[in-house]
Amino acid sequence: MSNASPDRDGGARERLQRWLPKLVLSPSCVLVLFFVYGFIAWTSYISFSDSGMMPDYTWVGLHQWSRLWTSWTWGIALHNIWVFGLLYIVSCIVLGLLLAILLDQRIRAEGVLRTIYLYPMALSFIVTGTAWQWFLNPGLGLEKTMHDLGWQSFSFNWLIDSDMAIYTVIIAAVWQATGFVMAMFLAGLRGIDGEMIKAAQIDGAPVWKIYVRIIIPQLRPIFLSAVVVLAHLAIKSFDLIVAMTGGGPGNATAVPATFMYSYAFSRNEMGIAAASAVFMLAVIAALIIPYLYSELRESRS
Amino acid sequence: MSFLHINNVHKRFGETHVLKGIDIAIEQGDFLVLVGPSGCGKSTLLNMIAGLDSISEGELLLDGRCINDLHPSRRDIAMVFQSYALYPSMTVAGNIGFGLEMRKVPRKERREAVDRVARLLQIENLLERKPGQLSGGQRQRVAMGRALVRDPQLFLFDEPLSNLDAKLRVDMRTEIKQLHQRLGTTIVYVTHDQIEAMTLASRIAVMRGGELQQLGTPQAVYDDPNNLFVAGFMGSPSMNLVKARIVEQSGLPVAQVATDGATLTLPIVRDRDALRGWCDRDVILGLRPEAITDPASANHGEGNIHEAELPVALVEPTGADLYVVTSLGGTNVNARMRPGTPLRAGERTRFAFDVSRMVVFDPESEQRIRDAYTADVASLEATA
Amino acid sequence: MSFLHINNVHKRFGETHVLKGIDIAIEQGDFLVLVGPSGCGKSTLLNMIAGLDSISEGELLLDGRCINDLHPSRRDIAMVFQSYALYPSMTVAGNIGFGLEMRKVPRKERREAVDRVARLLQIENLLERKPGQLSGGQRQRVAMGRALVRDPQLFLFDEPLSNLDAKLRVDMRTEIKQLHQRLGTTIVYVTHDQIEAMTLASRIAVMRGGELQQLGTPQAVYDDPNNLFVAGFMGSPSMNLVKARIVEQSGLPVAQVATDGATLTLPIVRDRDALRGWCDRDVILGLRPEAITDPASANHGEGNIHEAELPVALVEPTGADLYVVTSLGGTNVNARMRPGTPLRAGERTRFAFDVSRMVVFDPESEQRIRDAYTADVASLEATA
Amino acid sequence: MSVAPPTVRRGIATRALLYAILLVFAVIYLMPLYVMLTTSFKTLEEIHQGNMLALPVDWTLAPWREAWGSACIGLECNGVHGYFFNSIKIVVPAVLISGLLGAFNGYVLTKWKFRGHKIVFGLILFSCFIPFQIILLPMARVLGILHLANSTWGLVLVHIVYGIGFTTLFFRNFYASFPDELVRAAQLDGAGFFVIFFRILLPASIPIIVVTIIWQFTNVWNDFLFGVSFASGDSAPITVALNNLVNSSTGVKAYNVNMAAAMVAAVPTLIVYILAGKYFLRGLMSGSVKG
Amino acid sequence: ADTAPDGEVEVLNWWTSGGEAKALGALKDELSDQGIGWKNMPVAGGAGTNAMAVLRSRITSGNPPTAAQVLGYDAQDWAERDGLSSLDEVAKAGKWDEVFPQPLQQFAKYEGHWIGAPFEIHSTNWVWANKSLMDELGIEQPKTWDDFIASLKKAKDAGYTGLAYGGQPWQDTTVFENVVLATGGADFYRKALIELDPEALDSATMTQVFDHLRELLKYKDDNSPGRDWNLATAMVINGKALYQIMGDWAKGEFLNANLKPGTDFMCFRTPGTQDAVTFNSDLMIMFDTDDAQQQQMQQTMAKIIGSPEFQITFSQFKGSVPARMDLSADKLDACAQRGYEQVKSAAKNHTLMGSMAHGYAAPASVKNAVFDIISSFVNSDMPSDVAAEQLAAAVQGATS
Ligand SMILES: Nc1ncnc2c1ncn2[C@@H]1O[C@H](COP(=O)(O)OP(=O)(O)OP(=O)(O)O)[C@@H](O)[C@H]1O
Ligand SMILES: Nc1ncnc2c1ncn2[C@@H]1O[C@H](COP(=O)(O)OP(=O)(O)OP(=O)(O)O)[C@@H](O)[C@H]1O
Ligand SMILES: [Mg+2]
Ligand SMILES: [Mg+2]
Repeated sequence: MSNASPDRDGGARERLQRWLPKLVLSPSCVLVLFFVYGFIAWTSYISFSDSGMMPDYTWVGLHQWSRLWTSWTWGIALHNIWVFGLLYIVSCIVLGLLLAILLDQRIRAEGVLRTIYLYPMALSFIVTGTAWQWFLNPGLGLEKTMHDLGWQSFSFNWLIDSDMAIYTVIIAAVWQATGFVMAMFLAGLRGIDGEMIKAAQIDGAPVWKIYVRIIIPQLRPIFLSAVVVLAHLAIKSFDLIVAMTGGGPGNATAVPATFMYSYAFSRNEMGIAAASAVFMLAVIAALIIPYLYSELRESRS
Repeated sequence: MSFLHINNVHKRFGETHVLKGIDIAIEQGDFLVLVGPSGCGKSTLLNMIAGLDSISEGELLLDGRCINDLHPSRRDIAMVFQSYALYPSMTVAGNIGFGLEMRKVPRKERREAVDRVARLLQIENLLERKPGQLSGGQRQRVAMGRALVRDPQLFLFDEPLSNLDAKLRVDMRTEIKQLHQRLGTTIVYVTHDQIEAMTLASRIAVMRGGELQQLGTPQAVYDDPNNLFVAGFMGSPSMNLVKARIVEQSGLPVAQVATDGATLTLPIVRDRDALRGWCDRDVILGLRPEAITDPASANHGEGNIHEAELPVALVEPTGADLYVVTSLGGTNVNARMRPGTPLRAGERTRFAFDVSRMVVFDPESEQRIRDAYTADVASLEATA
Repeated sequence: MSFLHINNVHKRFGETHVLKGIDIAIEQGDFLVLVGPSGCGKSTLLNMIAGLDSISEGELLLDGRCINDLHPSRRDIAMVFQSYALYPSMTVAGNIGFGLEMRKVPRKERREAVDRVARLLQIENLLERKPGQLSGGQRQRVAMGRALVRDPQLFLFDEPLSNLDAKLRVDMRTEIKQLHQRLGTTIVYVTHDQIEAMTLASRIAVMRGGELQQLGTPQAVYDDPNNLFVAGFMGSPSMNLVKARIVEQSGLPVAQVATDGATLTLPIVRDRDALRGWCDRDVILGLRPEAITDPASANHGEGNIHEAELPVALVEPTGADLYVVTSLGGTNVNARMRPGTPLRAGERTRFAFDVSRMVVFDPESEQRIRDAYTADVASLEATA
Repeated sequence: MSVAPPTVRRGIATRALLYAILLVFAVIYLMPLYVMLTTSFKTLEEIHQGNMLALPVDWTLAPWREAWGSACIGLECNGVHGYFFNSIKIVVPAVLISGLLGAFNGYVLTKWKFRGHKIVFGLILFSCFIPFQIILLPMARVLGILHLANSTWGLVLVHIVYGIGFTTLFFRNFYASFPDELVRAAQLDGAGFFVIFFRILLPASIPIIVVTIIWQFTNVWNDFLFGVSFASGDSAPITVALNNLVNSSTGVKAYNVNMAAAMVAAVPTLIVYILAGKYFLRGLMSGSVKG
Repeated sequence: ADTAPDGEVEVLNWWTSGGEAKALGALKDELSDQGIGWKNMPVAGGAGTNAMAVLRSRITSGNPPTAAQVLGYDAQDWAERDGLSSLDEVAKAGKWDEVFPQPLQQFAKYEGHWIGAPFEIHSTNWVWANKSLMDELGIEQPKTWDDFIASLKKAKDAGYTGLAYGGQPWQDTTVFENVVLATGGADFYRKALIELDPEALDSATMTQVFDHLRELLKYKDDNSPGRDWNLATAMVINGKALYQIMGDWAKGEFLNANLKPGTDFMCFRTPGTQDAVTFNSDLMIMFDTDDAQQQQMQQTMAKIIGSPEFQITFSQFKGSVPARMDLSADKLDACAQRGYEQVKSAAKNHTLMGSMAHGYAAPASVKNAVFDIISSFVNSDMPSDVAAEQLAAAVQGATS
């Protein structure tokens, strides 16, 4: 609706009423403009400055950026986030969809199962990272347990294998987010027109074909939302890596978020850190802005 | 042996008994319309015919063969849904051809079949569009096309026109009627719309609370309702139902209706024999609005017209007609008069009652009071 | 000075010009119905009257006072919405009393006013329920109650019945009509429903694309449409619009219509003077379905009946009537006949045309071709 | 909705397989929680000797008591309980205020639209997606200027600022499905901006309020980065204390105490999820997270 | 520090393991004897990274703690920002210029002014050994690198873990710098890791260093990645592993476990590094404040830290040796006594050199660049010559 109640002759109270909506919105706007966009601007500036241990406003142009791109760890971090992001998003979506479909078959204990799949979302990785680290540690956790149980040849040492460590992080991350993705898909499945499935049954499609040809294509908006949410979680994943591997073994599990943190706070390279942060933001923006744009356009019609 | 035979079919969802023994038989080429209030079980019955709901009790025979346990895709039945249920991610051609594809019809044949149906429905130019890009009427056609392409033995329609606006609904109705005349397929059709039911059906089944109330031709259901429910349900504006008392006058039963002050006496023409037994008992008279008119419009040729002067309570011109409301037996009664009749609320005017169309009901059992003869004819007609 | 005067009102939403100079004036006690296709600006106009949308240009006078800039709550106007817009978390009593509460009416008085309205609408027993626990019809009543309780100068209704099923709609329509007669308030009412518009209105305003097409009594709009749009829009089934040619025969203009093979000649009765100037030019004839009947039903008393034998394309019985479709001037034409007329598609039968009800349009401008005299009468009527 | 037609008798085998798969996943999902829980009830010897997956032989509450009241964090040995209450002091106002602001924003952005409302919404929404490392230092400076550094109130402010995006999104999507006519009717009834909000919209917003509370509660409670950066020391939230506790080791890691402390940190969010989880799904269905 | 209430000092630290905490407790006790309270502010985890982040956040917010524990170049960096209190008065009174060794003063003084109070001197070139295991396997204390490797092999063959190893970058680098010193000698160490000479970094010697490191790594167990140093120490204590190469803070863990140096465990300089000492030292820096009481307490704290008694007490708990060179070692245990003498002589011979792993050889950016390469080398099968090349490049990148 529009900002109705045109009122030129009315008293101050009515004039106030007219301004109230904007007045009420303004604190949030001010907060966001300052604390988000102001800070982004500040960080962008820092990425062009000579900041080391503390901010320093001397302009050095692209110096920090070129150092960022020649940095060896940054290469690893980028590679990792790429592997991590891709596998994380794909696994969460595949598993989430699978669980949602299975749960959608008039399951008796659906409520309980749903809660079980969803609960990891409730826990911080500062909490579960410890458990995962222990669980996946070959000397202490799963591998030892299997050996104790008599399965001597069992081997699962990814956590300490620098080539595989990133995958253990993915396992934990997938464990945490699948439930959420499942809930999104479940909500989507519940929204599908039952008549359409009846139509497909009459058309003679077997169950799997109904899913593949009819239902899953209709969940497209949910796929999109899930990808956006997961991508942003992936890029922001910090607690997870810190709690599980601390970026190690070596730098094997460094990602941009840990890179930025370590450059800013332990390497006294705030300029590079800012550049990496701005780069992360740019990547997120490239992902999110088209999505936001389409979402907002949609709501117009 | 009838073509589709619904034989004492029951449906229970857990505790709730939704269909309580439905018996309907129709012939090949029939157009059966199911009507009834919301929740009376129309869609459930349709789903059971399609095989989408299981049958709790009873038997479903198609062409003499019991299909109770046949998979929906093997029943040779096509269905058109209220929401059309088009597959949003496929093109129109894909939608129409999907059933054939699932039946492993070769691509070329499929293409031909789709083209043929598209031509029939005049949607050739839409074949490459997605359903999202179609208007309501076009979607409806695609949904029909999906059913037609398979050339099934039986078509099921579940309120296929209710999502269209009034004008389009009238057009599509005519199209369905013509399609039925042309193809001669058997159709079971659910609708809420009176006019749709009356104009399309060769048989109407009126349902209520999981029970069949009446099965017959549209005219029989309209003119010869079995009970108060059917009488009140069919027709818009609905039949006037007026409390009256049967008394004997000069050896014949007549109906006496209280009006303001006076008593209106209406002669009994139909079901006279049965009503003889009802003397000095209360009954309910049923008179369609179009059977109460201004004297000039009355059907003096065939009808049996009885005139009376009554006060006008309300005048409702619809353009095509003028509905005049008066009060009879304590209830408002609608009379349909020629538009332009100069009347105002509060005036008195002459009403012409076509008593040959009057039907009488037992207020207790709510059943029609009928001569044995007409009852026979009605049931004969119903199974004809 | 009229009671509500909408004076050359415009509305723009940014670039889009939604209302393009609407002029409507109604008297106290009038029942103005706005009709028009979806998106023509009916709701926008209503919202502007209520003060919920600002007025881009023009003036809105209520009882002689310009209310352009008055806050909605101070306009003394009540509105009933299509969705009813009941406050979901308040009881029925709370909903009805909310407006009074906001106006600081003491609790006791409020309670009394709510009770009075509840009695009027027969919803006393629902007062403690939440809207979620009500049926559609009950919600509608509560919405009405909310408007009534404030006893405003003007009521606005935006499609208040469109969410109800057919039967309930008819009942509520009658109730609104009676309420209007009893209370004598002024009402502006938006609807899509033909019958609702015709039966309720004392004035109908037909709109299209933000412009007023015709304002007049229901009968005037129905029988005397200003242009092709109004003719086609009002009435269901809609007016038959047939291509024809005016020729002179024995000094009088007649209309010639092509039928299969032969030519049907219809005498011109209305607007004869204006049509003299149209000899040998193409026009469009407008004939309501009820003006084409079987000879027996024709209005021989007042009408000017012209008979012709034509083939039957389709027969659609609705119970109350029998619609017979034939072809005239290349288009399907609906005729309304008495039910039970024994006709089948393919036969030929006699049709009676009431040419006194025939109207003629210019195919180019789509405007009515009218005698100066009748045009005067129409405009006179409209502002009466 | 079931996808197989009822006329096809679904084999018991298929059904069993279905449940089996679901159960296997359930077990995998519960494993870390199970390990944490059982470990927190074991003695240290048992942890070192026994199987990680075995149930405790001697159930002991000592690790919980220690974690709550006497475990050493740095030089202080008072357990995590103080930090637990810090977290509560942060979570309650942060959730309430960010929720209220989000509700107001959603209300204005759907029911009192103005030119450019979409841009404003887009700007607010984008703030959900920024990587938080980017704002640590400028935020620290601002908190210092506001004299909120190193206090729970500073963290409250931070969580409000970065929670607004999501709360606004939730309420906006929810209120978008409310008919505008509701607001119009109330205006005609003479209700003003706040009356409409508090009397009409807010009482009808329970589902989305639950979703917002769950979401914000989880995020704020589980936050580590802001907590460690802006509120070290006595005003630290439980996650920071937990991290300090886990990393304060004396030769052997007291896994049981660590796990008990982790459980203490996890219990509130777990309870919220278990109690209100079904509203979460309902909220998702109402489209609140879709955008 | 405007949030620290009256009479309390707030000291940012990451001393959270057993010996560390006890040593810090000594300071707390001393302070409380003087009526000064202690406000807890530990920031554990991330090997001090979190602590540095917090410190930065506190400084940025204009709300620094009273004092903070920092290492080497970090102290210089903070001093450069001109935000530290001068400790000159205390230093003058305590004659700090004379009693603290020159290499340490480089870090504790900035532009001639004292800005940090050194707690202790740790040396990082120590090997810690399980005595009973040595006896069991018949191992004598190795004198040369080859002996060292041979003894490791013996342990491995007997089914023990040779080298208890914590797989974190700073631990990797600690071992690495030991190998550098053992392989290349003190001059090479200085050239490569302190002067950061590119030629030394990418030299044949460096390749050999990596070869040695690779050989050494054969004797660690597979589960080392991510392991905390004290857990590795525990392996030696428990007799699961033979040696650990670690700074002398590891001794605190042995002592905590009631083991006796010489009888239960052995400590000796990493074979090949006997003549030199790589050190690090915790410095307490004090932040500028206008609060007179705080200033007073800062001075008091500095005085306590620099005092002979505290230096001894602290080192007893922490396992280190006093930073002052003028004390008697009587109260220290056998290992520390030996270590103290070695530090003293190394200070004289100019072989007391900063540890790379602890920020006493190069600034943080370089240190971490080195960490990157060493950790990668440890955790992959990178060839030695490539590692040397990478190391030079990384250092080059970090100093540009
Ligand atoms: N799966 C089900 N479980 C329980 N009850 C059901 C189920 N499906 C339908 N019903 C009930 O069966 C009754 C009949 O439903 P049905 O959909 O057949 O009615 P309908 O006549 O088609 O109504 P409408 O005209 O509103 O479409 C209703 O009372 C409904 O509540
Ligand atoms: N806030 C708005 N901004 C822009 N255009 C609007 C706005 N509100 C309405 N319109 C446009 O104004 C036109 C008239 O809308 P309105 O709602 O008055 O139509 P209507 O006649 O009530 O239609 P319906 O019968 O469908 O209710 C439509 O084309 C609509 O798109
Ligand atoms: Mg139905
Ligand atoms: Mg409208």
